[in-house]
Amino acid sequence: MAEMLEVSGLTKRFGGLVAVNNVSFSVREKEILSVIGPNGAGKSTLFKLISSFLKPTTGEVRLKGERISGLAPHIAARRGVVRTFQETTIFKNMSVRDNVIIAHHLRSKASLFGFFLGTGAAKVDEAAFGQSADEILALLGLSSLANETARNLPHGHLRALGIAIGLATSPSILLLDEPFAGMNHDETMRMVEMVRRLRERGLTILLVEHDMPAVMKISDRLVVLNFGQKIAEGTPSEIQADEKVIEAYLGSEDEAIGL
Amino acid sequence: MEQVIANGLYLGAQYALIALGLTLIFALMNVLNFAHGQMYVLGGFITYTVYGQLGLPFVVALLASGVTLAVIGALMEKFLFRTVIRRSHREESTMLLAAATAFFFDAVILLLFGEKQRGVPKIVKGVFNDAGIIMPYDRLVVGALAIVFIAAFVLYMQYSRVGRAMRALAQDRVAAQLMGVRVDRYSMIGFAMGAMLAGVVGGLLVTITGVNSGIGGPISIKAFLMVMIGGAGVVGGAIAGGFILGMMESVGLTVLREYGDVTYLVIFAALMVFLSVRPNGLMGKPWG
Amino acid sequence: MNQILNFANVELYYDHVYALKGVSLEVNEGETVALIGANGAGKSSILRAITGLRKIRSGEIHYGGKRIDGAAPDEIVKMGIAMVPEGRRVFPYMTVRDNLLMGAFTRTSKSEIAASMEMVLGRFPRLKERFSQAAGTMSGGEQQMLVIGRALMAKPKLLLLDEPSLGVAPKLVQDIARSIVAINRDEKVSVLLVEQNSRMALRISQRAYALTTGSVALSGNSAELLTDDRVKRLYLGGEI
Amino acid sequence: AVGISYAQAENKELKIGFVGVTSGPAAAWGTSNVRSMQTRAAWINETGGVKIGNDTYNVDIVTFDDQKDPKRAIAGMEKMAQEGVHYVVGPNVDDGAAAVRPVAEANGIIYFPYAFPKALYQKPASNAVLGMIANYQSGPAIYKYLKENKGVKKIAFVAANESDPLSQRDGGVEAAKALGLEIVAQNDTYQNDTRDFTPVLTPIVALKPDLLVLSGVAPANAPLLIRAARELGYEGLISTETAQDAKVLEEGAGEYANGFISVGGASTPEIASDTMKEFVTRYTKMFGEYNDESNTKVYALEYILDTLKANPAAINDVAEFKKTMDTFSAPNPFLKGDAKLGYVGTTSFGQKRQLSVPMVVNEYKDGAFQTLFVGSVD
Amino acid sequence: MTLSRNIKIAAVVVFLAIVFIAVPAVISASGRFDLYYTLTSVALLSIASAGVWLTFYIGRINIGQGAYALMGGYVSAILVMNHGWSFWLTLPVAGLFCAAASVLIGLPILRLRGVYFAMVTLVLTEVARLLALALPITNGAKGIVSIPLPGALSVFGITLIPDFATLQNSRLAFYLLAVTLMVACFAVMYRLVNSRIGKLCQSLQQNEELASSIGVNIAYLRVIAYAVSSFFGGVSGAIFAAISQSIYPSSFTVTDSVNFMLNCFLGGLGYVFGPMLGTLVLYFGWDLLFQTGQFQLLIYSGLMIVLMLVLPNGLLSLAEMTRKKG
Ligand SMILES: Nc1ncnc2c1ncn2[C@@H]1O[C@H](COP(=O)(O)OP(=O)(O)OP(=O)(O)O)[C@@H](O)[C@H]1O
Ligand SMILES: Nc1ncnc2c1ncn2[C@@H]1O[C@H](COP(=O)(O)OP(=O)(O)OP(=O)(O)O)[C@@H](O)[C@H]1O
Ligand SMILES: CC(C)C[C@H](N)C(=O)O
Ligand SMILES: [Mg+2]
Ligand SMILES: [Mg+2]
Repeated sequence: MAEMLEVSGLTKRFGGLVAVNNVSFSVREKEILSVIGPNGAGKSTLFKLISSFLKPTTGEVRLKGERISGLAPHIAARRGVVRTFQETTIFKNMSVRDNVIIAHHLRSKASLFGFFLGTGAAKVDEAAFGQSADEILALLGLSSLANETARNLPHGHLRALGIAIGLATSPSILLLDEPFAGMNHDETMRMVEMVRRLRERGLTILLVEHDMPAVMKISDRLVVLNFGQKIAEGTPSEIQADEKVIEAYLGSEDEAIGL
Repeated sequence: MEQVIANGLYLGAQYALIALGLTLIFALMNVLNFAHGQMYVLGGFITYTVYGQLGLPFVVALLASGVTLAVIGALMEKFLFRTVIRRSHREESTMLLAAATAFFFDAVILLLFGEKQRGVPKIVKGVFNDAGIIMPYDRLVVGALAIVFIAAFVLYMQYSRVGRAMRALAQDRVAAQLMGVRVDRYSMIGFAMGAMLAGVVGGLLVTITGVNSGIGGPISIKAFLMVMIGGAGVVGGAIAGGFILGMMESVGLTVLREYGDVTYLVIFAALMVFLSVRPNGLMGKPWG
Repeated sequence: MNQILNFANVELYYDHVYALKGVSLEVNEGETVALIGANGAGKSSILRAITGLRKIRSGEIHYGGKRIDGAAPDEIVKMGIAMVPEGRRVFPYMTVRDNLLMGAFTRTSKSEIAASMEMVLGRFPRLKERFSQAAGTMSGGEQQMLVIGRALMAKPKLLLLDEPSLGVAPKLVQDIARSIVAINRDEKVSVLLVEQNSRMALRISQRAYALTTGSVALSGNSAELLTDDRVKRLYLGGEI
Repeated sequence: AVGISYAQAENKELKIGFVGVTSGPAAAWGTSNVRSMQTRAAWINETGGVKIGNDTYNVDIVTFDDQKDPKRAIAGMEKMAQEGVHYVVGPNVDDGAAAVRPVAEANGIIYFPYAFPKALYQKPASNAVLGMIANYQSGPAIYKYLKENKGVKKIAFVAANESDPLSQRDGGVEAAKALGLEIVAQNDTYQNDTRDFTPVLTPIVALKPDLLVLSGVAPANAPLLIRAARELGYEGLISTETAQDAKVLEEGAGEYANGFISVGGASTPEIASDTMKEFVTRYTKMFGEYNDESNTKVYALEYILDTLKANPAAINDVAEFKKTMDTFSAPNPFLKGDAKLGYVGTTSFGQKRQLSVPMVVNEYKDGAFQTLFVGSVD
Repeated sequence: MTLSRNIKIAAVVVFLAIVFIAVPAVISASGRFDLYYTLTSVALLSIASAGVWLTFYIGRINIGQGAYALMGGYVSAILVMNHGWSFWLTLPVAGLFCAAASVLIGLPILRLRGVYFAMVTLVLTEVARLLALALPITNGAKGIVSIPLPGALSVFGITLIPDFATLQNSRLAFYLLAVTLMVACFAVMYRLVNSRIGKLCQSLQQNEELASSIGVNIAYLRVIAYAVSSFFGGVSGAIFAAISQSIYPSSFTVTDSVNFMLNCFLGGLGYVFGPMLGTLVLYFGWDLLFQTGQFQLLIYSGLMIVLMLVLPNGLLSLAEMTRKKG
């Protein structure tokens, strides 16, 4: 499998705090790679660095050999690196469907001026986006909510909508920050299925998640961060057995509380 | 130069006090109170009436200014802002309301107190003149009072139960509600306090700069500037902003006078550049 | 056993969205009750209705024998109900200390507040270490402890928790779960726990309700529900 | 409007307009205009109206607050045209006076601005008549007097950073130069929202001028500037070329204002006639408080009515008015003795486009003005 | 919101008929010629307000439109007076100049949000005034006066617009000019908002971070919107300079900037035609209250407060409210 994304020596400082410290790893094409680690370990920061929302202090990110770190976020998105947000980040006052339609922005062929004039290309885009949005909403089980104003959705559906928005950009790498948070088991498993299907369609997926059963089930490989540093990398079973990871993150099973 | 610095500090103290009330209301309600300057003017006229016209002691006048404005502020919150905030889709909508109340105050003040500049007898006579610094005693008194008020306010916000509740409210309304804070009541108290600060500082300064019905708008804008410099909704920011603006004016007017009418151009340009670099002012965060 | 909370036939709307369609449930004194269910089932809405954040359309809510629906949130809090809302909601620019003191906002006795503070800091030593730190700069798990501690500062008789495990690392979820058990046991606080982590919720509760789209689908003894087939299928995911 | 009219049914109505500023920081300027007009009109109406030609008219004052906005001023002038008004007092500031010019000229309106730019009064402009003495007229006289009588050698200017005061400052600087005075400060300005003038004046006072000129100072700011200068230890003279109000000076600066020199209409007891005194009484009764600026501002209405009396054809035709202006002369009711009303301005504007308001240079002393000297303009 | 196409077209036709035919007819029948200027002002101010509305639409509170109106006025005045340009040529140039200036100014300041952007633009208005006072080319405090009326505009020898100075009724000419531009301006705005660009602008308003994550070039879009907005400001300022035949540093001030903003609020931030209605009501309201003399401001502001309490989302939300009830 080819290397899709390469993270090398990535470091990010906030004042005195080193949120991400010299992290290197690579992601292969069509891989599902999860980044796990305690709260505040630097996972979201790492995602922001990869998607160019933050500029690294040192180090770089390469997409298919091309450097993408330090670009503007919308350029990174154009190259195919798109992230969803840890917080439920959506266009609150638009309908669910409009949220997804607007997210097709990158796919449109018409120019701004073309939109303004309402050229043929723009009309074709419009129709295509509407259709694609409906498909995506169906995929995520949001069809019945298509016309609801996004701000009224319950937490779990908001997360799904966040993913729908990410999908609509038709990225080549999708970075999902805690996509399963706030979903119950059943829903989580449906999402897991869906993410897998996305991968089968050719998407490469990077995932941050605290839901261990889901992570272990879905991931090809894992990278573990602690205090900004990579402390482990490997397959789910390797990681689950890793003493350092258990110590820092997983904790040992406690039957009394079901974990 | 000593004189210039002394002027700057004195100006800063009064500016900081003006900015405090504005920032308090902003922090609590996300309302940019365009009527702040008008409240200041009203405070000035009340002190003018009570102290200058009726001849009652200055302290009584100051108290009257503070209390009246507090009541007005409370009423404004309860009957105007609360309703509009609840019912409007975009929170900026309160700006129209705030501007309308500013016009309304302007009209009322003009009708009640006329168009003339008003002044009151000095509270302390004499001028301090030593070590290259000239400062009338009444300015020293007012400056000191301003600092006392600022300190009292900061301590109150930091350590009292009410102050803590207001800070909490500013940061997360729902969470504050879940702590048992009556958000309506405390918003009202906060608005009243902000208005009261405007009234008190108006009353204080009437002894030095007098008061007239037309200056409300310009004062509001000046107060906005200070708040922006320091960072909106932050007590420390308002204080810092006030002192910085005071010092910039004082120093600028001396250093740049050779170049003609450019002092404020420079100050404003500097502010624009500064905000471009620090988009949230000096300490921009919701509340400190 | 004394009923502390009785939630009877409650209906609740948002604009035109029907969130609760006649939900009934109760919490007994000293109990931990879990509330599980899918996204949008109305779990958070139940908690909002109890604390008065949302007015209900019909039905009745009694607490300690007194009817409380219609009362303002601050009054309800004063009666001894504390809630940890969805998504933590610390006061980010206030110190840990001030956050905790806010929890005791409705109380007046300085010495009792100090005693509660002792208790909370004893239970969550991490908070003691971070006593003067701004809450917003703490890690997610620490914040979660803080909001639980903050709720305890009110010395509540009934504690409502909305997804305390959300976004928290597994190890911390364990810590939080243990804390809930301990609080319930040691402080004699009744707990109503909303959780997506159903397995954990059923383990640490005595009774549970499962909600689907605005009404109660299942309820019963937690231990029994843990082995119930439907629950297993819907909320626990078979054998994981 | 407050204008109490004792209208007699048979009298016709003569509408005289006002377009100027009666709200905001400069409200004092326009308010003194409006109130002096309203007082005078009420007085005239009460005593049977004004006889112009064969008809007797009641004077009706139509006022418009332009809020110091030139765009509003245009609207005001349009409104006047609509109401059939041909004589309008105001606007009070440069930009407004310039902006209403097209409307006034297109609609046959003569207007009386209180703004000094010469272009308003020089050909080809012909519908504007300056309502008071301009600073470039009074300034030289004042500086000359002070140079000769008070030994002033060094002069400093300070002005608000706005069109009117800045233009006036430039005029003053020119006049002072012509007199051979040493100008020690001419670039110092302040924002119109300044309330504390100590920082503005600190560097100027340090230069120790003999005379500090407050160019185009608003009545609200004058006492503050005076007080700040004095408190900083300034010992020289202070003057301005605009009208001020004694009460405002007294409240705002107290005894610090003693010796402050300004220009007034006929305010001082030495020269005020009984008519002026009665005017003040009536004004005070009507509005509660007198404003000394009105001594200057009462003239415009008087001039309009007297000129119409002199040529009744002008009542609807400003061309007639203009014709009359060149030769017009009438007794000045507000001054003791046999002073005359007449149009002036030939030297400054090349045509008679200014009211001959007496140039009374005042000195403030303990709550009242005293005549320093009386000058005139041609 | 979904008016059928025919109703829409009918509404537009009716509106055009009112503006271009009925209003002049009524005015000449009633002899209320002062209304021309009032309506001209409304049209011009609503163009400037439309610009402000557009910046609201991308989530920025703009209290700086006065600066661009002033700038536009000066550009036109200077080109006419010092360089002998035709007014008709200066009109687009003034707009483009303002647009270009706004790109330079906007690049740094559009990063600001909320009250910070509001304040910086407020300061910008003041900076424009101070610059006009300080720069040599603007003739400083003395302003530029005696600007000639717009001359004739002819293309290939055909006179499209006659010389205003020769017209008997230049008020009507200015009125027609102003409303023509207003119609054009709002047509552009309507199209902008109802095309995909409108959705993009809304996405900026609601969440810039998310917008950029889906590939929207937020900096570019912001600047474009701001430039369009400033273009409108410049054009309206230039026409005002031509009407008053003069321009001063104080021709457009902070008060104007604030008023532009208030027009938008009053009409309704959610409606393209909000600024037009808002300007009409605010400007006309003030004018109507002319009769109340010294109580004018009191009543005016009092009514504004009441309106705000009743319709906090703007006048046009009334339509929505009645529809919901109906
Ligand atoms: N903009 C910022 N400025 C300062 N510090 C920051 C900033 N963003 C993140 N941090 C800090 O960097 C560290 C890493 O944060 P990050 O959000 O990446 O953690 P995380 O691994 O995603 O945690 P969680 O699992 O709780 O989401 C934290 O200590 C956080 O407080
Ligand atoms: N503010 C609101 N406005 C309109 N509808 C709302 C609002 N909040 C919630 N809803 C609706 O009410 C229903 C119940 O929501 P609630 O938040 O109680 O669900 P929940 O069970 O807590 O879900 P989750 O597990 O995702 O948090 C949902 O259908 C949701 O769309
Ligand atoms: C020249 C100006 C300062 C006078 C002022 N415009 C007035 O109306 O009195
Ligand atoms: Mg994270
Ligand atoms: Mg929920």
